[in-house]
Amino acid sequence: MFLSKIIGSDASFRTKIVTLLGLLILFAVPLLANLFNEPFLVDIASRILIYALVAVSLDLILGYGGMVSFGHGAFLGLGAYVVGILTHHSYEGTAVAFLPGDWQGTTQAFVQWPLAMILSGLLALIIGALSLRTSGVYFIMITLAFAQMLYFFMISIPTYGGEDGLNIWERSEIPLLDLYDAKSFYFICLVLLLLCLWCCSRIVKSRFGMVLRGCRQNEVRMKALGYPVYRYKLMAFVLSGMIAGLAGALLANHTEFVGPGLMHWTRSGEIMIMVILGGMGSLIGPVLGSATLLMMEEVLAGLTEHWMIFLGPMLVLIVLFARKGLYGLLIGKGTDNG
Amino acid sequence: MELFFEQSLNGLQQGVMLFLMAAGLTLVFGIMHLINLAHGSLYMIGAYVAASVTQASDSFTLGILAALVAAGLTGMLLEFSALRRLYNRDHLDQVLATFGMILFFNELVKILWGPQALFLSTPEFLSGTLEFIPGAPYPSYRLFIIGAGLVVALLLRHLIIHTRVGMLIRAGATHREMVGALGVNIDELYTIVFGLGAMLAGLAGALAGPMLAVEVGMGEKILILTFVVIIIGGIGSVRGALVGALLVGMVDTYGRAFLPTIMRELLDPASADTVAASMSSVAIYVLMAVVLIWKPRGLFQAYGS
Amino acid sequence: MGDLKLSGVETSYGTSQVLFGVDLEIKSGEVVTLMGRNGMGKTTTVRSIMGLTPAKRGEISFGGVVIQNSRSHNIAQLGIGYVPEGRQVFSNLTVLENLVATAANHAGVDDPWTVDMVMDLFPRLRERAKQYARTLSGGEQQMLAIGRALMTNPSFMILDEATEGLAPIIRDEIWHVLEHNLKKSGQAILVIDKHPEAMARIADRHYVMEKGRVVWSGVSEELLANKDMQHRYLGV
Amino acid sequence: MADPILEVISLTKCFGAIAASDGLTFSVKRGTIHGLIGPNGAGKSTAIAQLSGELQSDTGRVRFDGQDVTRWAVDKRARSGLQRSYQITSLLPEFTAEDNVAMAIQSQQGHSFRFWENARKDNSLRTPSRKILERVGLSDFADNPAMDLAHGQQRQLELAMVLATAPSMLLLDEPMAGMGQSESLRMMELLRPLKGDVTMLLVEHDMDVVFALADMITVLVKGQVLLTGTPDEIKNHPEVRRAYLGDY
Amino acid sequence: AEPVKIGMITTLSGGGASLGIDIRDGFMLGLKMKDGKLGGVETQVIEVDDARKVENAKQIATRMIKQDDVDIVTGIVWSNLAMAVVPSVTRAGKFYISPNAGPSALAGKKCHENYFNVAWQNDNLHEAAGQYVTDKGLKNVYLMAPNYPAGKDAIAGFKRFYKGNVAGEVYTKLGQVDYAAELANLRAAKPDAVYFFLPGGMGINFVKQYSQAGLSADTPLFGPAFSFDEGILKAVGDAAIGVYNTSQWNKDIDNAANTSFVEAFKEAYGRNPSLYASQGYDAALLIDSAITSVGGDLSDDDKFRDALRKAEFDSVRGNFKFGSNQHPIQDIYVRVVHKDGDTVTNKIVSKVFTAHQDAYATECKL
Ligand SMILES: Nc1ncnc2c1ncn2[C@@H]1O[C@H](COP(=O)(O)OP(=O)(O)OP(=O)(O)O)[C@@H](O)[C@H]1O
Ligand SMILES: Nc1ncnc2c1ncn2[C@@H]1O[C@H](COP(=O)(O)OP(=O)(O)OP(=O)(O)O)[C@@H](O)[C@H]1O
Ligand SMILES: [Mg+2]
Ligand SMILES: [Mg+2]
Repeated sequence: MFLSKIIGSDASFRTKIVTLLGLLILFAVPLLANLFNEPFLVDIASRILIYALVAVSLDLILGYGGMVSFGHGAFLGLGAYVVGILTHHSYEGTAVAFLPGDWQGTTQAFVQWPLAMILSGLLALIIGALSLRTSGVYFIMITLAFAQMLYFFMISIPTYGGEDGLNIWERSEIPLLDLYDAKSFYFICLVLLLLCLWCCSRIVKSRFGMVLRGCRQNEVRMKALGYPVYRYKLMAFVLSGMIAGLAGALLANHTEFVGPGLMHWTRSGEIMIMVILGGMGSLIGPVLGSATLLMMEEVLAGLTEHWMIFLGPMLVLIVLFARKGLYGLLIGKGTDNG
Repeated sequence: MELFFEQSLNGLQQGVMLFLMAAGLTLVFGIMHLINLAHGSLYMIGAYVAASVTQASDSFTLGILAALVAAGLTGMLLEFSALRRLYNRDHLDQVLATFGMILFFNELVKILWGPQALFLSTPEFLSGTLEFIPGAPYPSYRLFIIGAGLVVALLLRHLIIHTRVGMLIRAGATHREMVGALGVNIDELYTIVFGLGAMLAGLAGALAGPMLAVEVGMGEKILILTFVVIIIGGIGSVRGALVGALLVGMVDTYGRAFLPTIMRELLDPASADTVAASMSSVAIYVLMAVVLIWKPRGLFQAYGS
Repeated sequence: MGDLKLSGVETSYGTSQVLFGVDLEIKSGEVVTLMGRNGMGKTTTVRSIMGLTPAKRGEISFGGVVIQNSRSHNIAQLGIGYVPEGRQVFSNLTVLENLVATAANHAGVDDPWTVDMVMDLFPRLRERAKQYARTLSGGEQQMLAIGRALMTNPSFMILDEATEGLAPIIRDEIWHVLEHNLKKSGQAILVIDKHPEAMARIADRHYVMEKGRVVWSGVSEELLANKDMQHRYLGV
Repeated sequence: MADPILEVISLTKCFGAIAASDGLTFSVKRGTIHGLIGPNGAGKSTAIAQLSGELQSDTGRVRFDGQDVTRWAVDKRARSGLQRSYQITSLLPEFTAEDNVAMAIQSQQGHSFRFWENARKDNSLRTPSRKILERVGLSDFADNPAMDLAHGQQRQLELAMVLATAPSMLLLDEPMAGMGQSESLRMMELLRPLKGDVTMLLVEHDMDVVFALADMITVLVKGQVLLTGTPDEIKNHPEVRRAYLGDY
Repeated sequence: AEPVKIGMITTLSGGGASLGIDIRDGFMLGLKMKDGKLGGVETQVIEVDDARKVENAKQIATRMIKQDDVDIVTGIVWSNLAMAVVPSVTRAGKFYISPNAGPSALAGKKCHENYFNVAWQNDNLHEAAGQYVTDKGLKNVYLMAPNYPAGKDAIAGFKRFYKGNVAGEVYTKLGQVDYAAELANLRAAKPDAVYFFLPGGMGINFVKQYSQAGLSADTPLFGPAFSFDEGILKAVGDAAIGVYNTSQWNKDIDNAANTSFVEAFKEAYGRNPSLYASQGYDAALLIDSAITSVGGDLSDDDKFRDALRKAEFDSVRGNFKFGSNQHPIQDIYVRVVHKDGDTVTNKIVSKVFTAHQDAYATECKL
């Protein structure tokens, strides 16, 4: 209460404070880890950032475009597989399968990561082009269907390990940087996340973003105004898929492993949960959501084997009492959709 | 040829089983506009209670009754304590809350019954087979399920189309507030409808018990399939749920039954097996995608739209 | 039979207050109108009476029972029938089902409305009895909404913009019904409408709202005579 | 000025056994206000939906501004200058009134694949939006979310949005429905000066409005054209009086 | 000496939790029998749930290595998790003792000097089944497994020792619940016997439905022990009676170590031990023996590794030693499910292999 007196109840002011505090914490993580002698903290934090990146990508289409993709794991997974497969071949010295020629993959991040983004974007283009014919719950389910198809495909093709997945024996290479160093890796994730947040926050305020948000509110009206709605939504879907692909590339490096589990619907569900938990249509919210969910898992799982019996009701309570997600709770108002 | 008949029967049976789940979900989802992921948990509760009670009392009938009561009560409790606050909220809030409930129930069941699967046997009089397709004895229990499912479908249809409660349920789908303003306690009605949906899930769980593993997480496996069914059928339509369920049952069964043979005609055996298996794994998802691309709102129009 | 009384009713949507102390009184058997320009709070007043948007302050009583904290089905059960703005018929029920789904005898009258009586009143509904309400034209939907409210046998009817979007000939028909059937059967009626002359013909007394307050009230002669008020508050 | 901007040629739409529009044929002259009236359920809204492209017609053709637009999608027709308003208010509920109008203006300024500049600070959108809101009398509510406006105000906003697209032809489905008399008057004052620049097809049950504004009126009954004529002809036509006007 | 730190990453929540719980309980029992001191050294077990997710497992492993500085990691149930975690553990110079998963890659090309498996190589039990079916003179066998690498390995392992004709080879969806379609096809193929590998709930479903379809009377069913474990038999009930399954352990194997293990387990947890529990228990004993052998001093990795290789402990399954790839060389039995009083349980029918080694050892360059 005292705090709110100082900073006032002005929502935009509180937004600034929260954002600043958040940034401060994010930059301080490696320091704190050193201070408390918990080097492992940096690894958890990196994973949080990576999931935050996917969650933000989902928020872009879910929170602003009203497209509830229940198959975002597909893009995450594909991005990860791109890194996994290229590294695999470069490590084994074999040619990339299903491709003409005998390119033996690479471990260069500047090839791997953009390729992960492009391929995920392409996948999003295909899935989006078909799925966007539907809307609402039907859209949720058709995206899920496509992701499941991909999941079962990856599980059954033996070339890349099937259900066993692929080990990544070498992390991606970036000149002058060592991705094996937890702190460098953390800062790469952080920079990419911040970059993505910045771009997305520009996008949602731009003309394109306004069209997207209009579509979420009343698509029929947007059509009648003359907007070829389908194209805008598809564009957003592809953008989102690309960001998710990038997150996948990072995740592959973080886990040093890729498997079809990334594409399973439960994973897509978790990403969605992060967005809703944090507060959709706010961009910052998904970051909070990712941090909260992963930390809760981390902390609760360390306390008891039956940790889910606490996590479950907590989620219910958050829904009931924090209407606009955690972000809304902090900011004291809803999303910035309006 | 008889193999084809037998497989068709299998498809029918699987479809009916799915319908039992889908009917409850489509009631709650299509009419109350509530996405209830915890529907699978109610199914699990039904199966667990049926297993325990059957074991303790040696009566499958008692087990089913207990499952109905347990699932119904749990459902009403959920509705009353939390879900009714979510009717006017975004679908996604409902997703998050009911996802939380899944976690809770899975863990609760594990604590109460242990992590290992439970045993539920077929009742004595249904444990044999019937050979009405010559050369292909068919489990009587599966026939029983087909019968039970069809009876439920008819009863449900009667309830929704011909009774006043059914009218009010449908009315609430479009103008919930108005039903209240005309003097009907819509909150109570919705609690009852939710309980009914929960009972259907419990029934499905109890009936599935003798055939399937009664284990933690059994609900989620069938939940997705159930959603596929009601999406294909068109949300909120009981008829759609039935048609969707049968379609999914048939496509899945035929895919698994005949794709390997067909693929072996086309490819070398080793890759034929893999390809056929992969194709039949995704058959229902392909079915759903095709249906939605062709008819973006499912096969049958929902009540509410 | 009961009198409806509102005193000092204040209502808000979220944080924005819309009603700032509304006082109304309607005796049983009276036909009263509520008029005013767009957005002045007429619908909100009615929603507060019905418990759909509960009043924050003030008192609403019906037949001596305080109802501002009751839930809307309880309010309706006291005998208030409601025809909402925008019709809101149950679109996936047939005409017949719309009529019977919520039917009741709330006022406990001796000869309650039956489907047949409603259909005698609106013969078009009889022709369309088996048709889904969503396929009805606007006018027929409006008749259905009125019939549906009658079937709850209220002692008090509220009609909010019951003639919006209707062809002139149908509008006349509905007013005719109000004037001749309902008034004669001794029902109290609160009508919200935008046609002062027509209202003056069918109603006894009139209230005019402006920015969430009642700013004028009087009988029909006074309404017709007061051109200045009509111009100020109704924009005629 | 006398050439038809819109020609409707035996347009038909059936819902099962109901023919909502049944061989509809009429044309609208450029720059005029053309009234479309008829009893409830005559097929007016259906006709509007067919003209705007939201409903696919079973048979028949629509020519707009010299082009056959029968097969065009909604957004394409809208961009070519054929705009509509809705009988049931249809807005972008979470946007402010000003945003709503700005979206309408933006739709006219070429494509919106512009990802970077802040659209809310774009004066080429904001200045005209403010002006239009002022014209319809919603200046005070410019920053209110559309969903918080009263019914009548939402109707005004609806019209503001359509005007903002600078259409060459407007399909107005009961623009005055739910408006009080003063608001109706104001709308009429808004629409009248547009005559000449903007052609309007006006569906409306408020006969004061129709007779005051329309140059020509087409009467629909059961999906078919009963007759087309000047307001005076319509007013006194016995069949129209019987089917529609009553004692008006 | 400094306490020994052991990281136990296993599945305690969600699907498949019962396996992880058994492994954990077996291991803890072993520890308890040594009074909480493996090899006489104070032992600390850090136990974390991986929820059967690769990433979680990986992250837990990283934390154990970086932060907790454990000496030994163990506990993983699933092959895909093991594939992801084991290399990073061994690369960090820690030891990994597998109490269950034994994927072929880790037994062959990717074997590592710090990786020991005390359970099996995944193919072992399937190979034994192939051998047993051949010995029995069954000439026309129908094969079934899920469509994923472990399923294909299983069928390949079976075929490695099976000499007859394959009546049909079917790969089903992972996590499938209903097998009516497959059963109808199976019946139509008229095989002499059926061999299936369907782990977890899939197996329960299959066996129940197999029996309901009236197939068990004419067509004998064979499977690996996974589907006929104590816990699962409880869920399957009478439907499983008469099924043959291959295993390297059973609670009636007659040796002192086993008897005391079974007794102690029942005493401690009030249920019969499972295969997985026995493996967890053996893992604890193996570690105990090695620490004893190096006198509680884990500072010299080479010495400790040599001590592990010797496997000088009394395995509950009797004969046990490590092959060149540090996977077990052990006896494999065939068991039959029968009814003992009121409980459905396994009893050993015969020994199929004596001192059997897996097929991948030759590929391992240790
Ligand atoms: N759901 C809502 N949320 C917030 N404000 C609302 C809401 N509904 C109405 N309002 C506001 O309340 C005020 C009164 O609205 P109300 O609907 O009661 O007016 P009315 O007199 O019925 O007008 P009309 O003649 O247009 O129907 C308006 O200013 C409107 O902006
Ligand atoms: N989807 C539909 N299915 C069946 N009938 C329909 C459908 N849509 C419209 N109709 C019918 O078509 C006819 C024309 O409807 P329309 O809405 O065009 O009437 P209208 O002239 O606009 O009436 P109003 O003045 O009441 O708005 C009506 O009888 C209506 O019931
Ligand atoms: Mg109103
Ligand atoms: Mg209309």
